[in-house]
This record gives sequence, C-alpha cells and structure tokens, in this order.
Amino acid sequence: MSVAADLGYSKNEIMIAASARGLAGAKNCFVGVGLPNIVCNLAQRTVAPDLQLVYESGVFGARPERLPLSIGDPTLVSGSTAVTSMFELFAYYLQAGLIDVAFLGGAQIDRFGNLNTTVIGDYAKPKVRLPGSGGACEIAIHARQILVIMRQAPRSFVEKLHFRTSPGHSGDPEHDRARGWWGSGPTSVVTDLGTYGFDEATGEMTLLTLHPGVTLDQVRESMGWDPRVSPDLGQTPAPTQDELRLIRDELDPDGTYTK
Amino acid sequence: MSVAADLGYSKNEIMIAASARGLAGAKNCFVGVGLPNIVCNLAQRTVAPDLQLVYESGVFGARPERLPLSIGDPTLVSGSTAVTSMFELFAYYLQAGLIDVAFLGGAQIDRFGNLNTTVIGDYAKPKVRLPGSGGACEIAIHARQILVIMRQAPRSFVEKLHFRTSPGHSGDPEHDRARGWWGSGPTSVVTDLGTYGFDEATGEMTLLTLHPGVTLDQVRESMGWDPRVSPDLGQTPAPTQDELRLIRDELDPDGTYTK
Amino acid sequence: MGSKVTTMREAVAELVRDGDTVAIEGFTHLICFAAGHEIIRQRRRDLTLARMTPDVIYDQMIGAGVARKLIFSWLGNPGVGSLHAVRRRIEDHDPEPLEIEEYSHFGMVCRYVAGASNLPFFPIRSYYESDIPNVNPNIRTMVSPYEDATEVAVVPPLRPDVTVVACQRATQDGDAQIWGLLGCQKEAAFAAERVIVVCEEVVEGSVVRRDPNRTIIPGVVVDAVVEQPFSCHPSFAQGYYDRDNAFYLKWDQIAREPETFEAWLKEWVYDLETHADYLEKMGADHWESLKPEPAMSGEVDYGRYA
Amino acid sequence: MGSKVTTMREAVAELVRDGDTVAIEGFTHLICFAAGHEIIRQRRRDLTLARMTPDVIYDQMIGAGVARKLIFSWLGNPGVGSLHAVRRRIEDHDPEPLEIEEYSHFGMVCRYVAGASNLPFFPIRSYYESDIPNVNPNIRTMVSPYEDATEVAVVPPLRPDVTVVACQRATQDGDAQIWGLLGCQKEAAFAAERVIVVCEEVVEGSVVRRDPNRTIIPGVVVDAVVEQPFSCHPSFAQGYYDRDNAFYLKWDQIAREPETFEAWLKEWVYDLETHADYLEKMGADHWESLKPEPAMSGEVDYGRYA
Repeated sequence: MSVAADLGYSKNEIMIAASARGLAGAKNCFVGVGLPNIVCNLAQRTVAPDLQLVYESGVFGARPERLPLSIGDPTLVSGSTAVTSMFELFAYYLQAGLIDVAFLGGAQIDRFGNLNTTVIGDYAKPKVRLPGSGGACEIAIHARQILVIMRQAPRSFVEKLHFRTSPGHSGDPEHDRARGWWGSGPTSVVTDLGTYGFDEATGEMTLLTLHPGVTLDQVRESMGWDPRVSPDLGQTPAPTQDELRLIRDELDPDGTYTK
Repeated sequence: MSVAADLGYSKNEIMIAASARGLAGAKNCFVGVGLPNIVCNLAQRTVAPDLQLVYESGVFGARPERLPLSIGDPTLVSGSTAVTSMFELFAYYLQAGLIDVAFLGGAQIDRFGNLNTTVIGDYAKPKVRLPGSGGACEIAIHARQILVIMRQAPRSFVEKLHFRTSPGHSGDPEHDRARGWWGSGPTSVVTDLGTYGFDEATGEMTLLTLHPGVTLDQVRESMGWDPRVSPDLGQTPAPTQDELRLIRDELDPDGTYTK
Repeated sequence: MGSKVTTMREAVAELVRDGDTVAIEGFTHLICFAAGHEIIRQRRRDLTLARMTPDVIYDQMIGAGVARKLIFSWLGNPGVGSLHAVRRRIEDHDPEPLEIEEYSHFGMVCRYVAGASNLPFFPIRSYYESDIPNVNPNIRTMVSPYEDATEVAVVPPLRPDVTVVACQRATQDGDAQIWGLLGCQKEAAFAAERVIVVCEEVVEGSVVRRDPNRTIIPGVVVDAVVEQPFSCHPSFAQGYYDRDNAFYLKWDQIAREPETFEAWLKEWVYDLETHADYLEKMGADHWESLKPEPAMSGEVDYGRYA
Repeated sequence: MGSKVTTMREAVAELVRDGDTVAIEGFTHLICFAAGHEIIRQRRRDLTLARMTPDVIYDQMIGAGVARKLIFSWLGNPGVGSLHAVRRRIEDHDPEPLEIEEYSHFGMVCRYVAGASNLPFFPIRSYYESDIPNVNPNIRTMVSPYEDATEVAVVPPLRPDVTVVACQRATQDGDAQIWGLLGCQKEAAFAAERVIVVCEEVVEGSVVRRDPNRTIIPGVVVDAVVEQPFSCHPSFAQGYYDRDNAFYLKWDQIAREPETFEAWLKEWVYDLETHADYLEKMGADHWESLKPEPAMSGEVDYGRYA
C-alpha cells in the first residue's frame, strides 16, 4: 500500500514531480521511456520550457502525438527536427558533451551512485540476468548531470553492488572523474521516500528531503547502509494541483506509469 | 607536335584507348575528372559493361547528363543511386577494400611507381607547390589495382622523387605492401609513348608495348632512368574506329581532353 | 548486373551457414523477424548472434536453439521486461548454456564501425570504472600518443558473416533506402561478409535515383534482396506499419514457460512454410489495423544539370 | 528559443575573431564564398584556415592576408589548375610566408571526426611509406592492442573555433538540411566551438519536421543562421544553382598577378558592402543562367502515429 495514499497523490506522482523540478533550466536532455519520459514532459511544461528531448534512438525535437511506448516509437520520429545514426548520437552528441542531463536507474545502487543493471548474483551463472549497460555506461560518464529515479528497498540500495555497470562517484576526490570526463556523475536521486544529493567532497549520497508523511526510520529501513543525512534535512514539496493535472490529464491519462 | 598525328588519332586518344582496355572486367572504379573520366566511360561502353563509377566526391552509380567539369559536378548527383559523406566514402568503401581499380597521376613518378603530387624542389620553400595528396595516398594503399596515366618526360619520369606523396612498390619483395594493405599497388602505366607493367619480383616498371610509330630510343630519351624492357616487347594496338567514334562523338565532343 | 531478388528461403539457405556470426540489426525499428523465423525454420545451429539490443526475435531464435553465443549491449523486451528464453539459458543453462560477450551500446556501434572501416580497433571514451571490461577481455585500453596522453578504451572490429537489414524500399540491385530510425544498419551491413536486404517493396531504380541521399546501403555490398511486406512484425517500418505492442506484451507470457514457448514456435514458425503464411494466419484485419495515416515528407529539388 | 537568424556581417563580427581557426568546408558543393568575402571585408588577421580542398575562396582569403596558416589535404583550383595567390606565399613568401600543415583527404576527414567525437586521436590505415608524416609530426603511428598488432597511422582531433556551413535550407533555430554532396560539413560543424549556418532559404520548422532524416546539422550546435541566396557562387547549391565554371577559369587569370588580384578584391569585395551588392553587380541575368531545370526527389511517407 502506498505511504502517500492518504495525501491525494501516488508514490510515482511525487517522484515525477520532484524529479521534474530537478530539471529546472536544463536544455539538452537524454530521455528514456516510462517515468523519465513523463518527468521530462512535465518539466517542459513547468520549470524547463527550453528542454530539448534527445532520445537514445537518435531522435531530436520529437513532438509525439501519443505517449511513446518505447524510446524507438515511430511517433517520436514523425514531426521531429532530426534523426541521426546511433554512431553519431553517441559520438557527436553524448561523447562530445552536448547532453546536459540524463536519467539512470538500476536494480542496485550504492552510496556513491554506482549502478548495477547487469546481474544479480555471480556474473558467470547469475541468479537474475538483467538487461546490461545499453547506453548507461556512456551516459554515466558523459552526461553533464545524472538524475536517478528508483524506488528504494534494502535489496536495491546496497552496501556492495554485485556488478558495477555504470560509474557513479569513486569516493576518492583525488581520483574521481579525473580523466577528462564531461559528466559530474549522479547529482540527485529521487525515490518513493525522499530526495538525495551527493556530497561534494566524498561523493556520498546524502538525504536532502523526506516526502510528506515519510519518517527517517522508514528511509533507514529501506536501504543497505546508514545514509548520510543533510544537517538541514527538509521536506519534499508535495506535487502541486497544476503538476497533478498535467500528469493525470495530459501526460499519462491511462495512469500507465503513475498509478 | 604529336608523334601520332599522321596515324589518325591523338596522343591522348591512344592513351585513353589503351587505358580503357586495362579496365576489362573491372567492377568498382574510383574515378577522377579529365582523362580518367573519359577512360572509364569508354571502358563502360566497350570492355567493362559492369563498371561502377565511384566518384571521390561520394557519388555512386552516376548518370551524368553532361561531361562533368569536376568530380563534384552537380550533374553527377542528380540521377545517381547513392550519395555518401566523405568519411563513409574513405572508411567504408576505400579503406574497406571495395574499390577494385583507381587512377593516379602526378608531377613525378619513379621506377617503382611511387608518385609525387606535393612539391617540386624543397618542401619548406618549394620551386613549385603542387596540390598535395588529396585522396591519392589512401587510394594508392587501398585500391586493389592502380592505373597510372601520364605523359612521359625526363622531368616527370625521374630516378628520384622530390617527395613521395603516395606509395608505389618499395622494390623490396620482403617488405613490400606487407602490412595488410588491400592494394597491390600500381599495375600499369600508360604514357603517350607506350604501356608499362610492374615486375612481380622487383616491383620495377617494365615497358610492355610501344605505341605505333614510337621507338625504344624515344622512350629512353623521355625518362630519367634506363627502363626495364619486357623480353617480348610488343606494339600497342591502335585505337579502333569504334573507340575513336565513341571518344569523339559521345564522350568528348568538344575535344576538351582528347585534342 | 543481374537482379539480386530472391526468396527468404533461398537467401537464408544460400547465405546463412551453421556456425556463422549473424547480425539482424535495427534499433526498435526495422527488426527483421521474418529472417529470424526462416533461420529457425531451416534449423541453423551454432550461430553466434550479434545485435545491440537482443529482443523478442533473439529470444525466439536462442530459445529455438540456433545459437551458441550472443554478442550484445542490451538484453530485454523493450518497454515490457525480460527475455525469458534467453534468461533460462544464461541463468539455468536450460536447455544448454549460452556464451555471452557484452558491451555498452556505443561499444557495439563502434565494433561495427571498425568492421565496416577495416580498422583493427576503435577508440571510445567509455568503460572507465565499470566492471564490464573485467568480464570482457576484448575491451582494452590505449593511451593517446599526443601530449594529452588521454587513456581511452578500445573495442575490436565486429565482422558478421551475414548481416540482415530490413528497409522500406530497395532496387533489385540492392540499393536500399531507409527513413526514420537508422540504428546501426549501415555500419552492420558494411561490416559484414554477406548482406541480405529485406524490403517492404522492390522499386524501380528510377525511384531511388530521384533521391540518392536517401540511400543508406548501396547495392555494391548486398548479396540478396528479399521483398517481404511486414517482415518486421511485431517491430515496425516507419510509414508502413506500427509496432504491434500487444504482441510484445503477449510474448512476455508466451516465453515464460518452455511449453508455451515451444507451442508458439510450432504454430507460428515450424508449421508455416513462409512469412506469407504467417501474414495470412494473422489475418488481413490485423495488418490493416497497424497501418498509420500518411505523413508525407515533401519533395526537394536536385536540379537537372544537362 | 529565440531566432538565431542574423546578417553575415553580424555573424562574422560576433563569431569570427583574429587568430581563430576557421573552417569553411564543402567538397566542391556548398562552399560559402560569401562568408569568406565578409571575413576579408572585416579584415580579420592571423587566422588559421582549415579545409580539405582549399580552392578559389581560400586563394582570395589568403591572398587578402587574413591567414597566417593553412591546414589542408588538396590545394588547387578544381578542374582548372593552381591557386596563384597561395603559391606566391608558399613559394616566394610574397608578401609573407604561409605556414602549412598538410594531410591526405582521409586524414583531414578523420581529424574532424575526432574533433566532433571528443576523441584524442583517430586511427587510419594510411601514410604507409609516404613522406607526408616526415613533414607533419602530427601524424603518428599506433599498434593495435589485439593479436594482429596491426600498425596504423593516427591523426589528432581538429576543433575549429568557427565552422561555416552552407546548406540549402535551415530553420531559424539552425536545423540545417542538405542534399547532394555532403563532404564533411556535418563533422566540421560538430567539431567546432562556434557554427555559422548560411542557407539559401530560412524555412518554417514544419518544412524540416516533415523530413527529419534530411537534417544534417541540428540547431543545438548552431550559433547563427544567415539567409543568403547564392552565397556559394562560384561554387554551387544542388537544385538551386550550377557551378559557375567560367568564373573558375577566369580566376586563374585574375590571380596570376598581384595587381589583377588586388583590383578584383577591391571591385568585388572591399568596394561592396554585402553579398547582396555582389549579386546586384553581377546582374540578374547571370543568376538566371545558373538555375537548373527542376528534378524533384519524390516524397516518402513517415506515417502519422497518433
């Protein structure tokens, strides 16, 4: 049952609203499907009117006439401003540092924002074989900013990853991202319980706000390490009526992603 | 005055006819403008009906409605089967070994078919600054077969090049083209006096035929080294009436390249 | 040149051999399921299958036992979930293990680019601090010979024995035109030893010659041309038909159990002779329902230079 | 986003600075002479000019004294002969020396690709047994880290401060569409710090959106859009006007002597304020004579997915 049920919005809705606010002022955004797609479209209509949606499939300036079912939905192509090959997308855009912000998630995340989308268990004979990197490894390295959206639980917020698919922060300021990477790594994590930033010095995930009705104990119970908590821990602003209207009426009328 | 004037065809016409015959059976041919363009078009109509003209500008299957004035003439694009970027042309076609035959020429050639299209004199302050490599260096390395068309004279057929722009044969069978090159290097040279092949073992230019009315002494006087001569030195067949008709009526009616 | 037009059966029989490395590419768009089905039908074995995003067609092929190895960068049923047949082979070695070699998307793309360009390696700025190179020794590092001495990762060329490329239209010579998502179709085709082009329609050369910039793959690298409408179902062909999302969802159920998986293969692949049978079996109404309204590109003027 | 449309004068004044590395690309097609003339007119100095095929426009710019260095792969008046002003500077240091850095075509292309891709080097199979690396220390060699241990040449990235790209049409946001010869326009644009797009016509976004695969350069990398018909004369714009071959032949005479060269510059560049004056001075009949008959591309259907 949803901790926020009695507050008039769903867990996904506050995750979407909180994430969208994180896009304020952003320009070129690498978009996936599902939640990130809704988040970007909400941000475009609220805090980031200049947001350019760049789809991993190689589409720019998409104007989908329907909610895309995949990053390769034909509705993204018709009426877009440009289509490019995968080579050019990854080489000329992502590796060249043109992508300001991107979304990542995974089966496991550690305190430094490293992500596992490869295996649960042993690589050679895994308990669960996950999709693998896709573009995540390059996105984590080159996108200027990385926003992570994940529901949190002890099995997903872990002390030690089973596999590091895409790099977060190393925890070593001397070494960290010191090899001409464009990206500054994960900058925020939004979960169903709160929002996190990353400590400048140590690169460690730091709880910044709790969602309305959520307690610090609930957060602690839902992760595999004792989280760093910001001295001025605050509360996540609830989704506004305007945000909820946009999400429910325009962006996901069937509630596919937001129920 | 033309040595062949009294024979009813010009020096260029026998160079064109002899070169075209060298294309018998060839398929993908890298074409330049001027003589090579006429040669290819003649070959297409005679000994190489399947010849595909690939222009350095990135055009395939061109059907020019007029004699192209440059390898980038717009008449090459309209009605062609494909246009590609320069990167793809050089990477996916030439470097990948898809080009069967190409034409090269230069200000200077040596006995091993090395060519100079860069400078006459000292590189730092040359007597004559020539165009440079263009695609010649890659063409010389990757085209399966290289045909050279040059008028010969002591200043162009030299013992030692002032600059080696594109590699021919090294003269050292152990070393020669032993690094995964696709190309077998220059396979023939057609001049205004005769035709040459290259010795399998030594890679040295070897006189195969003299054009009608040309003597071995004339050849020797027109080059900077004493040429290797084939034991069965023959005579170049004169251009046929059919070849001359095609050249004069269809391919170069204004005699731009063939006078 | 003679026509390269043939049937899917002949193309697969002639060009796809046991033990080959086969790439059926297409990033969500133009994924040639019909070729995969024919390869299953002809019971090819010991294939190494390469593809950036192995999805339902590779789940079908790998579950059917045509492959011993998979080279990829993202494994899943896009927008739906897992590939159950592939997972059974990787997680449970059921019915047998599947060898895997994995990269990131950019790594896979660059392997094709290196293969297409006859380059011995291709440099990319990736894999830093990732465990991927720890499980894939083909990913190595090099240091720039210039002053910056930047360390980059390199990947080796990928040269499929056969690449299958679907496109909207092609000539009988194999000049193929694609619009919409391009994926790495061109790179995978140029990298391959043999290329099968599968098109929605074979068109006259004059159609292609009116718009040469639209040609993605030139006939010079193509061995066979197969005209097969709806060859990409349940994937899509921009402007011709939509993605059949219901099928992707249904596949998640079908593939969960070996029994239902086998039953589907028997009914929809082994018991049918050609993709035409598949189309007929699914019914004309279904195909009608997937056709979009037109959205025309407009024309440009190349000019006549006579 | 606000419109990026501006005049050539403003674009050059704002974006091209003394000492910059400037690339005006275009392989025989879409060579933006109008931008070169404006750079001469504004008397930029100490530029490093990069271009695969320096031709008449670079002869004009280099003869006019805007550049101290040239990076190139083929130097000449295509189909005609030499660039006399450039040769005077290289051969006679008249009026001053010109520093040169030369490559082969593929080397130049790959320098742009490396620049566009943020790669520290780019490998190519070239320069074997050529003297070019002996006079250009930027061309180095690397050995493949794989079993074959193949030796390849590498070139460093080229990142122009400014790239000028001409195209047939663009939106006010800079989404540029090109058909016909593509040269290395895209790579040079992505490699650059600042990009000026010069188009025959500025079109509505809807025109570009009807055919997104035709977009070669997306607005995201573009700083200024200049609408300037015939900006490429005497070069050409596919479908809009033909190459003015007579001018290329005439240039061979004009550039032979410094006096006639200077006189031409005065009459056709310095004494004119804009390219519009140049068009007017050359006369409407001339422009009419360069226009080809139409040869339309035909349309493709992207489909409407609503």
